[in-house]
Amino acid sequence: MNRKKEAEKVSNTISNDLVLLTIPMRRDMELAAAQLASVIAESMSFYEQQVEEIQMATIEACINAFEHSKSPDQQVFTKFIMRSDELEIKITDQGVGFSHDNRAQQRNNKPDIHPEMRKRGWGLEIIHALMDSVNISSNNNGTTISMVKCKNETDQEDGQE
Amino acid sequence: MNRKKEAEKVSNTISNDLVLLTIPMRRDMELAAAQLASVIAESMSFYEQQVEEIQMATIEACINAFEHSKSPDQQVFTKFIMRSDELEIKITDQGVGFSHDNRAQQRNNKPDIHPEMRKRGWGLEIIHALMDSVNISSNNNGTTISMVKCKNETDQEDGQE
Amino acid sequence: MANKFDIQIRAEKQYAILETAGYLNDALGERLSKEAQELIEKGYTQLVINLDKTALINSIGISILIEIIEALEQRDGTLNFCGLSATQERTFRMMAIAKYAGIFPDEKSAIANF
Amino acid sequence: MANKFDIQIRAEKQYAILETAGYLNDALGERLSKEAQELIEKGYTQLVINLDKTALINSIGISILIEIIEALEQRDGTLNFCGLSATQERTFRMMAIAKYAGIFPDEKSAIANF
Ligand SMILES: Nc1ncnc2c1ncn2[C@@H]1O[C@H](COP(=O)(O)OP(=O)(O)O)[C@@H](O)[C@H]1O
Ligand SMILES: Nc1ncnc2c1ncn2[C@@H]1O[C@H](COP(=O)(O)OP(=O)(O)O)[C@@H](O)[C@H]1O
Repeated sequence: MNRKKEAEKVSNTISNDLVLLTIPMRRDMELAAAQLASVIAESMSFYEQQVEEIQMATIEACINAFEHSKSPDQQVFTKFIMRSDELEIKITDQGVGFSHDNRAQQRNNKPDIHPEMRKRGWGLEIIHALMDSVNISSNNNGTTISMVKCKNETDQEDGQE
Repeated sequence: MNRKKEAEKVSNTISNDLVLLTIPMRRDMELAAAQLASVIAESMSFYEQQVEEIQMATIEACINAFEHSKSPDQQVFTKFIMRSDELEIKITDQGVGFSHDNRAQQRNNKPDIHPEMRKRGWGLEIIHALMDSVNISSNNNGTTISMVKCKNETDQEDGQE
Repeated sequence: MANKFDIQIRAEKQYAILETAGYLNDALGERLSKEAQELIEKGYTQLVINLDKTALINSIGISILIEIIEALEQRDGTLNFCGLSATQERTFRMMAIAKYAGIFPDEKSAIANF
Repeated sequence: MANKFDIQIRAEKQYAILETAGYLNDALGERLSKEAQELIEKGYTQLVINLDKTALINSIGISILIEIIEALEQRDGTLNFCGLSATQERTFRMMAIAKYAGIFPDEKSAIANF
């Protein structure tokens, strides 16, 4: 009925279960994604601790895009997909991408005194630890990290408050 | 450089000053818009009270779209435009629209005992009161309410904490 | 957290306090109204609604607060609000709620001014 | 509010407490590091960092906390954390921070265990 308007916006294939966010790579904008993730997770009745885990993983995925993607459009696109039993968050940049081999070396940080307590290179590990399944697809057109948090993850139950 | 991906997403005319949000018309999703507005306003160093005013106006604009728009795609599109001295928030639905004349009658609410303390029909007035400038454009393709909050609104200064 | 909500009730001899937590929308408003109605039926005519832990509120939630004010008026009762943020108080005044209900900074003053 | 941040310092005779509020990112981390460095230069070797009012933290902020641990180690000092959320504590343990710094529920126990 209103094709022109639709063309200007996001296509109307979007369902009742989807939230889309576009943020600029700019100070504090990872908090925008994290706070949005928090409202969505709360509205799905995730436990408080799960909400915090989702927020922290979202922050790490966003700052990776900010820090490493070198994306020319300087934007991060986030898709929140609400399912009955899980929340999927897909965070995309249109940057240079990476593979396991070409990950950046530690930048000019102070040297690590205790190798096991290294200072950088934790972001992806944190995301893997806090979310239930993580999938990264990256090539020289950009990176998408897809992270899923399940509502009834069994090894979490004793950790709930 | 990556046209296919770009076509799937929002066009790359978007600048460093823009945040885009698409939410479904679904319980609590107005909070998603309001919390996002709050993070953005805080990152722009608005006062705490101004942040609250922005949140409340955002909620009212969203629930108007939820309640009244009858939008077939059941979505609300929000654009946050960050300027040095102000934040503009544009909230759009692709619903039936309205004009001053064809506003809905009070629905089946309990009758108002004190006419000055009527129960419904306050949303737009609240938005006008809390924001510095408000512009509504509405036709049968939908409604966009554009609301601007200035950082140095003079009649606010004594109200700050 | 913004959308976790709750109501605490403390009923004293002469008055009762209803304290909300979380977003005051239609859902929390309806629950609050039901609790207030039960207190009114038990004979309470002096109620305090403490919104200190309610950071966000919408106009549908406020419309239900007005219903509570009206219900109390029919029993010659009084509703006093406390714990409002500056923006909430401003909105309540705009909507003429301040004419038909009390607005006080805290529970102590809300109770002292029935 | 998530991105309002602040550091409170309480320096006692034997130890000092640094209490953060708000998002612990690079900016708040750098400020914290500067404050800790100043205390170390004044001779303090027992520091507590209280994260109770810091709901969110990122890995860049944590990397700066590790720098503070390392700086204290060079003076044979100790850093004890308190007020961590469950997720923060889990992350700190994963990053081996729990091996080189203390993690305690509150300031009292953090101070008692230098
Ligand atoms: N979105 C991204 N775009 C490009 N490279 C990335 C992206 N995310 C991660 N990387 C690469 O993976 C490496 C490891 O990331 P991470 O585990 O988060 O640690 P850190 O950010 O501290 O280096 C980064 O240093 C970078 O080389
Ligand atoms: N997005 C919208 N789409 C269609 N109609 C709208 C929209 N926003 C407002 N309206 C119309 O304007 C009227 C007044 O809105 P408002 O002042 O928010 O009060 P209320 O929502 O309580 O009716 C609504 O009843 C409706 O008829």
